[in-house]
Amino acid sequence: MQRIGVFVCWCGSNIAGTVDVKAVAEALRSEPGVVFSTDYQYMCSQAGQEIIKEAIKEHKLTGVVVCSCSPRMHEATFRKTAQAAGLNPYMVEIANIREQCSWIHKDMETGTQKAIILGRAAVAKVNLNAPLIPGQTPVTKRALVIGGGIAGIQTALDIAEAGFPVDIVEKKPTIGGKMAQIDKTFPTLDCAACILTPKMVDVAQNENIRIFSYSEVQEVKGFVGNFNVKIKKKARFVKEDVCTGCGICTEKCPQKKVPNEFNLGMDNRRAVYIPFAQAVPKVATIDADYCTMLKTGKCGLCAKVCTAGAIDYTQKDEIIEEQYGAIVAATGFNPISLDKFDEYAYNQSKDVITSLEFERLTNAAGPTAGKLLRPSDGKHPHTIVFVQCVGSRCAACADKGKEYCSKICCMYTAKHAMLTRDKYPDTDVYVFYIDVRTPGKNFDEFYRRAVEEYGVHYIKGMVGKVSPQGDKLMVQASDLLANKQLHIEADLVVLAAAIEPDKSARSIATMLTASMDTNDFFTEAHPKLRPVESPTAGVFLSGTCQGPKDIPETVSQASAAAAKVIGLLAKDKLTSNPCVAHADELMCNGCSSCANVCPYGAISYIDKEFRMPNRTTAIRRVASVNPAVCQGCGACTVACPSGAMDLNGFESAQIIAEVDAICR
Amino acid sequence: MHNKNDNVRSEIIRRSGVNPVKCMRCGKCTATCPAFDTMEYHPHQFVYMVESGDIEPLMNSNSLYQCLTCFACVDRCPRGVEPAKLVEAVRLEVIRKQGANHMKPDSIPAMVEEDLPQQAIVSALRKYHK
Amino acid sequence: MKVAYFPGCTLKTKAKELDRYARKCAEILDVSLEEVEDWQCCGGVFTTSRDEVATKLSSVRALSAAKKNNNVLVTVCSACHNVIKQTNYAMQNDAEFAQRVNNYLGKGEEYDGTTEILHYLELLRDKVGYDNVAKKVINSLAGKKVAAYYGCLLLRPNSVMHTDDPENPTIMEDLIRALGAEPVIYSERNECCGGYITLENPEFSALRSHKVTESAYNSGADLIVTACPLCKYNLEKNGSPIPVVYFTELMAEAFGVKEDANA
Amino acid sequence: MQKITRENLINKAIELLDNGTVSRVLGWKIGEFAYDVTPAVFTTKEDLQKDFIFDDFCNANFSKYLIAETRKAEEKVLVFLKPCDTYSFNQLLTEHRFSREKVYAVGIPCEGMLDIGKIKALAGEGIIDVIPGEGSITVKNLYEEEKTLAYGDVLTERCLSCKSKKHVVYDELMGEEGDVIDSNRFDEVEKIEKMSADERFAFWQSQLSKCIRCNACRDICPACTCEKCVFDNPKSSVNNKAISDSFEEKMFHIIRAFHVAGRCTDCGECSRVCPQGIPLHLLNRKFIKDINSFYGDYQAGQEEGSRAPLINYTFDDLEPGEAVGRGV
Amino acid sequence: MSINSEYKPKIVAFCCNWCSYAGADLAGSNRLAYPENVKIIRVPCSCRVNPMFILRAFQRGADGVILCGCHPGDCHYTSGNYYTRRRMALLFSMLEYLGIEKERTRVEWVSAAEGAKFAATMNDFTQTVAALGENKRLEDLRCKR
Repeated sequence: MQRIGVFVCWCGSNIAGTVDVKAVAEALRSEPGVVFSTDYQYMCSQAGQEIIKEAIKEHKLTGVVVCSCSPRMHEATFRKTAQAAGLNPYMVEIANIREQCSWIHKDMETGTQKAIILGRAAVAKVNLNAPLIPGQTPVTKRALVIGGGIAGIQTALDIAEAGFPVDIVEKKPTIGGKMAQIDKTFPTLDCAACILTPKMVDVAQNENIRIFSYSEVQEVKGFVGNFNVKIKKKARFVKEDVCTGCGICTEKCPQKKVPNEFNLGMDNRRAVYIPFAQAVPKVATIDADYCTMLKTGKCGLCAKVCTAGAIDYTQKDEIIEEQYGAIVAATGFNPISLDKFDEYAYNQSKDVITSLEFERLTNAAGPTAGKLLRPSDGKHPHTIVFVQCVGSRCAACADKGKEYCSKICCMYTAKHAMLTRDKYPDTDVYVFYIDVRTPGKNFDEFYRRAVEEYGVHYIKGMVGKVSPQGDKLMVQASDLLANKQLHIEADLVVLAAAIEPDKSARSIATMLTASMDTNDFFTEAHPKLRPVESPTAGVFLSGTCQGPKDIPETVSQASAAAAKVIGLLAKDKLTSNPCVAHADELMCNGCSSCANVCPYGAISYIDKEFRMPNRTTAIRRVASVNPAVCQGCGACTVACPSGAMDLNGFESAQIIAEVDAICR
Repeated sequence: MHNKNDNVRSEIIRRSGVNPVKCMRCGKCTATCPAFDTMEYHPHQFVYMVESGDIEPLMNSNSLYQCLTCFACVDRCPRGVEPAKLVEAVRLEVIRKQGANHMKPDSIPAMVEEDLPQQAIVSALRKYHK
Repeated sequence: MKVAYFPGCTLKTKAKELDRYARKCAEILDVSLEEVEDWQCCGGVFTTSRDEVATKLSSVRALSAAKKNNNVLVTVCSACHNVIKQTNYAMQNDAEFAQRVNNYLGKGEEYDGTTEILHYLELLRDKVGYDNVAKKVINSLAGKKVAAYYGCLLLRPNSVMHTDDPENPTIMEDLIRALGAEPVIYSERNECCGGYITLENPEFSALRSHKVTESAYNSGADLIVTACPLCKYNLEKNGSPIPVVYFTELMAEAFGVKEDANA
Repeated sequence: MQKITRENLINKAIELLDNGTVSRVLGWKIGEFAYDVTPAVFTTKEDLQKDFIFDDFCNANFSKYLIAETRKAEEKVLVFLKPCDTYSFNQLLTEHRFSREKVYAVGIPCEGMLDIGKIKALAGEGIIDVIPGEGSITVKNLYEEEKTLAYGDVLTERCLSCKSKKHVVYDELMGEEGDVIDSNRFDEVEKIEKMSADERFAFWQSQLSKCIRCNACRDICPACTCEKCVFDNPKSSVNNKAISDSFEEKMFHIIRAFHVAGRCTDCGECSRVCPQGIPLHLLNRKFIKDINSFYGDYQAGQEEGSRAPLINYTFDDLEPGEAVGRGV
Repeated sequence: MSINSEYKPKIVAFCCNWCSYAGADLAGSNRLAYPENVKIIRVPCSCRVNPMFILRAFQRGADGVILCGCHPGDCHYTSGNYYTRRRMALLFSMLEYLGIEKERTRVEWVSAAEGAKFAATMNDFTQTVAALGENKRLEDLRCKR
């Protein structure tokens, strides 16, 4: 039986004005378990807290009920008070007799009666309270960043700068991501490589950062502060620590017909390659799908020319196991496939290209050395049509486009149009748009400059069909403001393809037990207040894996994620909220209902041996809640058919006791 | 303006099964329409004018009989609005009235050529005549 | 394989070749086309409005009749196919419409929407297989450059028809390839020929048809194939620079069953 | 179609015992009367030949028995499953209630089982034998009388509204595979839905007040496999075996139906075993019907590993307020 | 506004800690009155509410039970209220099937900013339940005083 003390607060006249506090204290004195009951003007004041402390000691109280303002206001205060007097803080319950009683009722009789019932419910609950002790877990002071694009790079640099070791896992042979493929950045028109590559070098030189390039995360176990991750380092058949990146092998390799993915297949590379000149790590990689030596055992030319002796045809995939305290997803994006949009003839003409391909065509390191030439015949295009929202804002059918706005297309198209007119003033440039969306610093000014200073023709309307005819592309479109149908003879059509999360994101989210939305973007713990955290503790989000965003936004989110990671790694131990779920193993069926509803992946299953009748034993599957991961929502407690799952601080029996007390 | 013709409007929406509010006004229907040049009101205008209840002009327009029912606007609309169905629903609103048939059976023989498949006659009659 | 077959009015009069060769080729491919008894005109064009019921009854009756033949109904005219398939879709997805239709039908005649409706091309691709079509070729059409003309009705609306990718279809090109000829891809192959507008506004349909034939011709085709009598009429009447034939004729030629002079 | 007989099953069981595939056989055993069949575990050929039975009264759904039986030994156990039993089998696998490797499941076709209650009502007491025939049965009683009853009149209620003759899981199938049936099983639920609130209350009051809380429905239910039932658990605050005037039994049956909602395979065992003849399956079917209409068709047990509707959601599910007052 | 008739229904309101309980606090801070018959029980999330609690309340003589949580999409725990929505839809439908007045149960989404909505909801719910009269169909007679 508990020994409960009841403390009724006047809150000046806030409560005492419509509640007879003395009568409440008196009435609650006769409730089961109550051994002491009093009232005071301001319980939250120093003097009020002293009354509680003294009563705890003097009456050997095991539980405390404070009838006062909302627990959202002073629950923490009174718990600290109790703790100071040697009582477990979770033995304190608040009856909210201000916000939910005195402030809404005018009549003393009514207010007093309700306050007594609310107090009674709190007493009934405390009778069933048990001391709770917050769990503590150590923190591994190392972070993992999945994805080595600008988001991953920025996050890793910021974490490393704070003094914590970071590993970047990148599935491609080099870090850099999409930004490395981009020519210039809006709205300042800096060269992307000029601002990105120094950062890539910083990453390479930072002692706190390790890069696992050409690698993939294979398995994630554990929880916040204690993740155990398996990373598969794919065989690149080149010893990373020996290769000097001189590139001689990539010049001598006789297999010249490999589509160059860095240039989106618009030119070819060799079977042994370094994706681009500023690659980090600057190490060659042999493409096993094309290498003659690996396929037939005949050739070996690269090994012969490599003076460093870095080529190793026998290399195998390697599994690295490492512990991390925090994981950042920075898995990035890709343009969608345009197979379902062939009214724009992307599959029918080489001169219909995506915006990312356009970036490569205008990049000095691209397939045309920066000259804007048509992929079909290498001629300079004189009329270029840009089409916006190809697959974005598309809600017609699920397997076609994306319902969301891809956010970046309006601005990069303005950039493309402007740069084209700047470099080739003899070119006519048309942009078909539904809306031009330019929220961002200096963004609208930039777009207006494209129109006003560079003479780009912006037409409100959409392209309906692109018909390749001879070496021309007949573009049929609407001009809604003029109420006309236009027919433009174009040389090049550039499609602003919607962007979507990288395909690897879903499997990574599954490994991390991080949730995703229907579009496969990672969901944040709170869309406004916790935008860089996943609901899964210890997992953070950086860049476009969370939603479409441009470079400045990506970088700021990347730094924000880093700040969160640093905050976590700076702790020696994690103290967790003790109001978490727990399973009674004797009652648990092991049915997985609880794990299925858990938004945090806090529940796992273990096989446990139980004693059965007649001195036999049986192994049963039972649920086990990781208190460091559980956030205490209670979804599992209702999903559990046997009632094995319960929630500390909000036990079923406690809630039923409150119900009974109220209905009495 | 939005209350005018409210009955006709809701009848057209019900009959066509089209929800014009889904339109984001990109104009792709009009961009893709092969009958653009013969139409006074274009597919996007049909959608917008039905949505805003401005249906009289559509009912009085010859555009109703120029739609080829080729469904290009239906297939290419990014929002699944299906403008062709609206054109049809407005047309029915007109030709279902007594004596309002756009094409009369007795006028057909003059139009028919020797090789014309009867498919064309039946289709036209279905479209223009009730 | 036994399937129900709906030829349609035009195939009995102006488009006899489409029908005749469809039957001949089916025989060679071991498909038995069982003509639906007492079929009536499909209506020529599908009225999209949900409250148009009476005009769709003949299609429903044809669908219902297919129950006797593996629940598969095959059409060869694009227009019939479009009308019947859209009607079937409405029967499956619009309960109110289906109920109204069934109220019209007699007791015991109710149709539940379970018939599979296939165009002859789909029958070849999905049931017979183009490999098997290729095996029956006697006169290879090698060297012939053939432009497939889809028009609208075979492909759209795609959410109902699901014949192929509506913007980049291959179902006819693959057949052309199977017959040994070389398909020509041209941009107007899925654009409208003008259709029934030809009755009221022949100038306009001439404009549309020109666009199509010109596009095919400029892409180097010697021949256009189609599955629709009205498309064929429009293209031919408006002076196609190259011949326009039904795809079944092309097949018959490759199978060696084409009668001379008639085509 | 080859009819499955007692001999077929015994031979199959002996074959599997002999070749070491299984060490035990879960089957039906003859009871005091012909119609009084009970589940039993057989371990020898002799026992099988002596006691194993297979007839029109082999109602019991064995799926639930596997939880306890598979824990007893490492070797496999043989189980015979009717189509409806296979759904329960799958559902229990989904919930990890026993190990698939420890069971050898043989699917057997089912043309419907008989309800001895109905037979007694038509043929009177004192039955000593029930002989199956073509489309009818012949009942013999103590007084050496014989009565012929039509099959359709004596089938159990659950068989009359059978949802499937298809086995959704098995290692081996005897006889021919059937199909999922377009059943009329929701008709009765609809009938109740169409009553006025007062009529519904009166209906259920009259039915549920018959409840004697014997727990037979719970004990037979293949979804009620909790290690410890909340109604037996003092910590749950709802444990209570006594019944009271108006609500206690409702609480029990509502909670029970809710606990199995989305997991109930509609096998109908609850109503079959109820000694008071309460149509308990109409509570479960109401949930199934609601789930189908609110969240799309879902059949528990159809597919192993499927996610039950109550542990799933979509962003645009209907609101609780929209779930009530629907055309009632 | 308060109910001045003699009969005062007992109302139990389960409120999630993050939205609805805060909404109730806001109603209090703004002095927006609602009947004293409403007693609030704080739960971390609406998904903590077991149908058993609701039945228990009725059994012990509550005349109406209302469950308040964050708006769908705003759940502090991201998905808790989606489960609530399904559970309660099925439970309420079942209660109706058993002939219990559907007006006695309600789910309402109330955000932390919707103090006025909270008060209005409670006023409306109390009036609705009061109009139904005492909860006879669900009450356990033994528990009556």
